Amino acid sequence: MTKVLDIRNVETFYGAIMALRGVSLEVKEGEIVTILGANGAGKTTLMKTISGLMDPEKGTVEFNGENIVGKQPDHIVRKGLAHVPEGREVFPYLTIEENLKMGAYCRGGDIRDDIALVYEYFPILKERRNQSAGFLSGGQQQMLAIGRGLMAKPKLMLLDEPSLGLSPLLTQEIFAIIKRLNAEQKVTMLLVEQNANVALHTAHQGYVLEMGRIVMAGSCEELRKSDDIQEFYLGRQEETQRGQKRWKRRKTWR
Amino acid sequence: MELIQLIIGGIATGCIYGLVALGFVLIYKATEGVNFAQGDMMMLGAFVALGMVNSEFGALPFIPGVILAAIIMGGVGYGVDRFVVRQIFGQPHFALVILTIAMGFVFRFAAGAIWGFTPLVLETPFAGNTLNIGGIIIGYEDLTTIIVTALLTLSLWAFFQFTKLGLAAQASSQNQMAAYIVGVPVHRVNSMIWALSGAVSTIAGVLYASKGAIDPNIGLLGMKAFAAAVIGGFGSLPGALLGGILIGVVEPIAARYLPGGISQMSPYIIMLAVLVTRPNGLFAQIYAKKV
Amino acid sequence: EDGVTDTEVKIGAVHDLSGIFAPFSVPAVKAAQLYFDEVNAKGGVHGRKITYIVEDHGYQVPKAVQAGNKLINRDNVFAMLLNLGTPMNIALFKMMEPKGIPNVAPLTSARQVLEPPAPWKFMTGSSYYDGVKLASEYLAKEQGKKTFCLMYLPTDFGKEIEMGVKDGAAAAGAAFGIETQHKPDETDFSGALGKIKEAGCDTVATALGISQTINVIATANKLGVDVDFLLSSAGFHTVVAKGLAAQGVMDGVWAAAGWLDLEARVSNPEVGAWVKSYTEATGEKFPGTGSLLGRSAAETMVRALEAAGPDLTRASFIAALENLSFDDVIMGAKVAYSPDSHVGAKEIFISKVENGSWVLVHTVQ
Amino acid sequence: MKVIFKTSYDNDIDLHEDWWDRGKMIALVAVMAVLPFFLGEYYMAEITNTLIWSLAGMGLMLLVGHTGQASLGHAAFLAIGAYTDAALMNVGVPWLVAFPLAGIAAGVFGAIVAIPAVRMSGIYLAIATLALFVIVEEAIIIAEPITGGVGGLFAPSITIAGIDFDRYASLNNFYWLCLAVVVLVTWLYANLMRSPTGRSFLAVRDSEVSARALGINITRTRSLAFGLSCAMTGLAGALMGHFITFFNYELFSVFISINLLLVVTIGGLGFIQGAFFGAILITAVPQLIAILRDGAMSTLGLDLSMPGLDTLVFSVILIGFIIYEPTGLYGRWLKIRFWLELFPLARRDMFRRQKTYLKTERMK
Amino acid sequence: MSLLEVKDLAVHFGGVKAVDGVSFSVEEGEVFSIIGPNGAGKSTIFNLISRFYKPTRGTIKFDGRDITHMSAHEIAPIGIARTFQNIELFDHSTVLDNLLMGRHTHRNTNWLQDMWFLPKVRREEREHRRVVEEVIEFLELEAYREKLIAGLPYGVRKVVEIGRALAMGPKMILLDEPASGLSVEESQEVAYWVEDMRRDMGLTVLMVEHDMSLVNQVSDRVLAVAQGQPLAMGTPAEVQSDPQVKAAYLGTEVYE
Ligand SMILES: Nc1ncnc2c1ncn2[C@@H]1O[C@H](COP(=O)(O)OP(=O)(O)OP(=O)(O)O)[C@@H](O)[C@H]1O
Ligand SMILES: Nc1ncnc2c1ncn2[C@@H]1O[C@H](COP(=O)(O)OP(=O)(O)OP(=O)(O)O)[C@@H](O)[C@H]1O
Ligand SMILES: CC(C)C[C@H](N)C(=O)O
Ligand SMILES: [Mg+2]
Ligand SMILES: [Mg+2]
Repeated sequence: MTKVLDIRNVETFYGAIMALRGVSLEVKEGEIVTILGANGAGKTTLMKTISGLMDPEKGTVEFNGENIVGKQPDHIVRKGLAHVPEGREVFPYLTIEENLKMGAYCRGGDIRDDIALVYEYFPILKERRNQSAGFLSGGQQQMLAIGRGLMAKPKLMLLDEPSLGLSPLLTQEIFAIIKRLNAEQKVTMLLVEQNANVALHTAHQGYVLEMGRIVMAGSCEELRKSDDIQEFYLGRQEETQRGQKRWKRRKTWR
Repeated sequence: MELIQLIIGGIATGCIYGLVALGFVLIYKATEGVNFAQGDMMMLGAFVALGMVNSEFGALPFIPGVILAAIIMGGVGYGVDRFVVRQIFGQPHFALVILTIAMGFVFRFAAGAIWGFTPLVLETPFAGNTLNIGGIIIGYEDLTTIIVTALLTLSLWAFFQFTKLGLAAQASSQNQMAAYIVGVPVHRVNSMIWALSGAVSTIAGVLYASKGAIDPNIGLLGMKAFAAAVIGGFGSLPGALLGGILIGVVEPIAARYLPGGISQMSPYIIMLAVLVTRPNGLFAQIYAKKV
Repeated sequence: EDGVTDTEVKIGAVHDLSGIFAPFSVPAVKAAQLYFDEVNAKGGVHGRKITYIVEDHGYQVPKAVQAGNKLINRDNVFAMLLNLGTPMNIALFKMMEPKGIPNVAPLTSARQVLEPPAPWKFMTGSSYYDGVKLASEYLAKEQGKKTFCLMYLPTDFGKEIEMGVKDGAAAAGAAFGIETQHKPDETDFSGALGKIKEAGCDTVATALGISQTINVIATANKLGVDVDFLLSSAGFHTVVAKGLAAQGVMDGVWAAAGWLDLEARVSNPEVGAWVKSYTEATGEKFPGTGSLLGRSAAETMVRALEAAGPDLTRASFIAALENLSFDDVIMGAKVAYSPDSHVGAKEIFISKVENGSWVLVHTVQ
Repeated sequence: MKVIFKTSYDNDIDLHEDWWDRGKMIALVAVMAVLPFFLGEYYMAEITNTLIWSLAGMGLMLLVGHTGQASLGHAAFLAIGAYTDAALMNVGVPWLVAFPLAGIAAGVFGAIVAIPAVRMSGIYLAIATLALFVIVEEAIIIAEPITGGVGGLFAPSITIAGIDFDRYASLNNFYWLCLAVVVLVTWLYANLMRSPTGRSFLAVRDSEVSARALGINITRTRSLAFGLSCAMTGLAGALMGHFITFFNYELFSVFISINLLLVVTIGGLGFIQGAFFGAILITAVPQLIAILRDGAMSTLGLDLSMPGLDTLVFSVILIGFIIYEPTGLYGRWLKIRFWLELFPLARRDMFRRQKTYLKTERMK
Repeated sequence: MSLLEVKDLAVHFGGVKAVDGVSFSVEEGEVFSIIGPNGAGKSTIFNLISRFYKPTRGTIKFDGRDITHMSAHEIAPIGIARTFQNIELFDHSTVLDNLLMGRHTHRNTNWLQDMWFLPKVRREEREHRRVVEEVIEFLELEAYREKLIAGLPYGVRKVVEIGRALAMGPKMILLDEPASGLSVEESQEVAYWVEDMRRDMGLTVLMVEHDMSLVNQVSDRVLAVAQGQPLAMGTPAEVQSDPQVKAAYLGTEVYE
């Protein structure tokens, strides 16, 4: 399998704050790779660095063999990458349909079928197709953001917390869609998810990002078995009564 | 009768305000920034056109001269965005206000240095010709102004409504990050809109020049055009035109029928009245945030 | 004395080089500077080169005060020449008064710059007031005009002209109709013209910007408002005649000024040479009001410095200026100061537009 | 790098974190106070002017920088201050009474105007205040008996307890007077910003939705900010009147409003200090350019007397500043200070700007 | 008498019936959760209670008072605090200042007193600060006290929002998806906090949440809504076993 994405030693700053401290990871074609990590670990920063929304200070990001560091995001997107960002980021004054059309901005040709497909996934969007996206509920906007990402028909999809604010039912559906796209259309996925349980069941490979560094990597099966993962990401409870003593076990990799 | 005459003249003047206002709105629609040098771009456009057309300068025929001027000003607009405005991409909008105020000074200096400060008269084919329709006298330049403005507003409106680029421009203004990640080359789209705005201000400048003489200070008109855009609800193309016409019509009517001091203030009073009743202008797309 | 050495004399000025009155200031400064350059090239005045320090205030009073502060307290200029703007001039007076810095040929319209009279206050030309007053008298008496109206900007310049027309009309027994106020950024005058038509005026004095003046007259012509226009020296500009011709207005426009239109006089070798050197140096098409005033003021300054002798002090300079009298060829007018009169040129020329040119019709002393 | 051990909440509540900071501020004021003993008339006049502009700048800063309301009409409030002060003094009211009244008059007028204006925001408010400015300008011309109309009026000179504070006759006294006013107003302003009132201003600026959820009455808060801002500007106007001594309506042009806007933005929106930085920039840099130009001419023989070149250079400098530091001089100053504090540890690229993106501000 | 009584509440936006006849009441000291599919109208119910939206019909009573027609800024003083689903913080202020802004309803000084910073102002400031520090300690925000919101990760911001609402010292707190975007570990903490709010602070909690384990853990009663209409109400277990709720909202958990 060829590497779609090959990240080497990336360091990204917010002014003086170092958010990524030398991250390396790779995504092979046809894989679903997930990145786990606590709050503020730098997952969003990593995604933005890949899609060119932020410039790393050091390191290389190779997408299909081309080093894309320093390229404008639109250039990278045109190469076949779609980024579904954290916090939805829809176009509030455009209608839902226009938002979806914007998703296919880089792609010529007939997009009607694809819009129909998105509507099939998320029927509520069809109902509201001519309404401004700004009025949608949080979860509906999330559906729209994902739908917009799908419209690009990308080779590689970056999904930053796709289940944020979605109902349990929809979360299941989203992950089913992700799996289906991966299986049927060979879309490679890089997935950041707080719902580690689902993520680790959906993805093939996983990385754990903490404080801007990769602290653990492996296949999802391996990761699921790790104690640390179980404790901190899967919410395995020591047998305590509800509301009783809450002590924390220290993470072993620090 | 006289009233109709006044209204028609007012509409023509208002169309010029409207045209300059269109320049404001274009840039606002694509970036949500306000270009305080819009009036000065109109001034520069008028001078460039004069440089093309007038016998002592370029001596080109009128229409090709104006088209060439519009193209040159498009280039100026593009350059301004490419080399200056882009440097502050993503920064708060206030930065652009200051940047463009300063740029206005630069434009005025440039015009003064190239064409001098003595007023100059653009040689137009319509100067002095009038049309008499049942006692109502319409200058050719007024007629041209009205027609050109209507066509321009319509086509710009269609551009934003129906073209992919127009949609992309609006998207960029609403969320630059999202626009980038769907593949809109936001930088380039912005530059293109600035270029368009430069061309539109040239047309406005030419039509303005056809009514009198021009000097580097005519950019002052930008303030009124700004008011026009605001009345219409910044960001609405038809609104800008309507706002311009409203001011344009109120002015002469007030000057005709109201005592001195008041007629001076009338456009501003009307504007305040509009804003007090509709704080976001007539057609603004502003909603309360959904939380 | 301040600003004077054996090799140099410093003259200061505050100007609007970037604001709404730049069309006056810039040509004036250029013309004055050119003249000084010429004089300096010939060795200066009594061996002193003239340094003309010009500060920009952009027609903002606070900046003018700063500029004056620099010129007076830092550069220690000997005199001020061509300060532009009434409020700017007056705001600087208090700073100039203790040192008695001569204020020569201020570029303003208001007679306020001579008030209260002081030895160091001078003014070039007859004021707008005198010009317009005499011209309205002439129009009433000789051209049979009966009712005067006025379109003006509410500035000191406008007020000056307002007084001029009213007094002139009254003196000649003509009536004064109505006046309409305007703004510098106004572009549609059809309403005001309607009012004027209704008032039955046959002559309209204007105190507006140059573009506005052209616009008003052209609009009147277009709408068939049959009136004559009387412009002050601020509107007495070759471009006005040309611009009006382009709009099809060939007559019915009068102007009162302290000088003659250049166009007709370029045949005069001295005038021709100046026009040529000015247009070459500046790239402008033709010298305008500002350049004329600048050139004339510079000449006045140089002549006064010369007359003051090698031992230059403010007292000797003022004495020399008070006795200065010469024919200003470029203006086509006589300039004469005296201890009683700190106003230089007193002649008024009344000209008329004829087919795109100004033609002199009358001279009043 | 300085480490502060905070031992009580007062460390945060006080204006200065510790005595070192407080000492620096006291030293600054002390140096300002003794300046007249060292500097000549030219510099004293310039510094006085800068102080007055800082005061006016603070007025606009409260509005634009701290409550997020734009104004293109603040020259109107300068005018109201200047005319009220001069008119009251002309009928014999002593300066000590006339001056605060000038501030109050401008403030009350501002607060009244604010009632309809608070529903507007951004450019809409900017243009509405511009309209207001035009109306005030017209009113000045019409109210000739009070304002001298087009002709203008002279500001009477100030005497307090027999001591002369005239701008020309005793410039140093006038300077000290301005300094005292500016120090007092700055202190009051700083107090306001560390109190609940100041926080409610910031709340309204940053998120109206949250502000309402926190129980902040947006209309009241904005009107209050408007009124206070106008009052400060009015005080500055009164001083400006005395400084310039003669004025008519043309002093208060829209360009003055624009200059004030430059002061607050270039200085640094949202920082009181920004008003001072901005005022220094707007008053000193043009002078500096002029002086350098003269210097270049006399020493290098360069002729830079092209009309308008000074203003061009100033504009280009403005453009440079904005590009270099879009968030204002004070922001840059903070960075420089931080860098110095860290000194050997600081990285050069520490303040490299990361790409930033804007979102629509049409949703409030 | 219940603390909050909502009767037949409805709001329509054009053709969209966002909320359409919802009634429920919340007892003092109760944790009451609202669940439902996306777009069911949960946030809208919150917006109606905090008076951001005007109801088309229905009444809202809080503490015996009819608040249906109050202004939005009058809601906080009577003791209702809320958080926002999409995070609405003051981005250019520090965490500390954000929390202090939460104290607005407890200020007793006016701007004139503030301007001169009278001793009373200082006393009050100390008191506000003390309360805020308690909140900081409770939510373990010490590390972020002086940080600007703009530079904080999503998860921390969510917590600051809760903190700001707590700083208001309310009787009832409305939490709109407090745990969305939080990791399992962090949502567990939210669960503890909610319990403490109820137990130690005596607060009434009204919560919207999609994380069912959190809902189960803390709620006394749950209301399920769909398309603006109530679907089921009862204990967490009851509601979750409701077939309609299952079909519209829960689906089938497939993992573990
Ligand atoms: N605009 C910013 N300015 C300064 N620092 C920032 C900024 N945005 C993020 N950071 C810092 O960068 C680090 C990484 O943030 P990032 O948003 O990538 O985290 P994350 O892993 O996505 O967290 P979450 O799960 O909460 O979304 C954080 O520690 C945060 O403090
Ligand atoms: N201001 C508004 N204008 C128009 N429609 C609105 C408005 N506010 C809400 N809606 C509509 O009302 C419905 C309910 O929205 P609401 O935000 O309450 O959903 P929700 O239950 O909170 O969903 P989620 O779980 O996704 O946050 C949505 O369909 C939304 O589009
Ligand atoms: C014609 C202009 C030079 C007159 C100007 N209005 C002034 O105040 O002096
Ligand atoms: Mg994140
Ligand atoms: Mg919601």
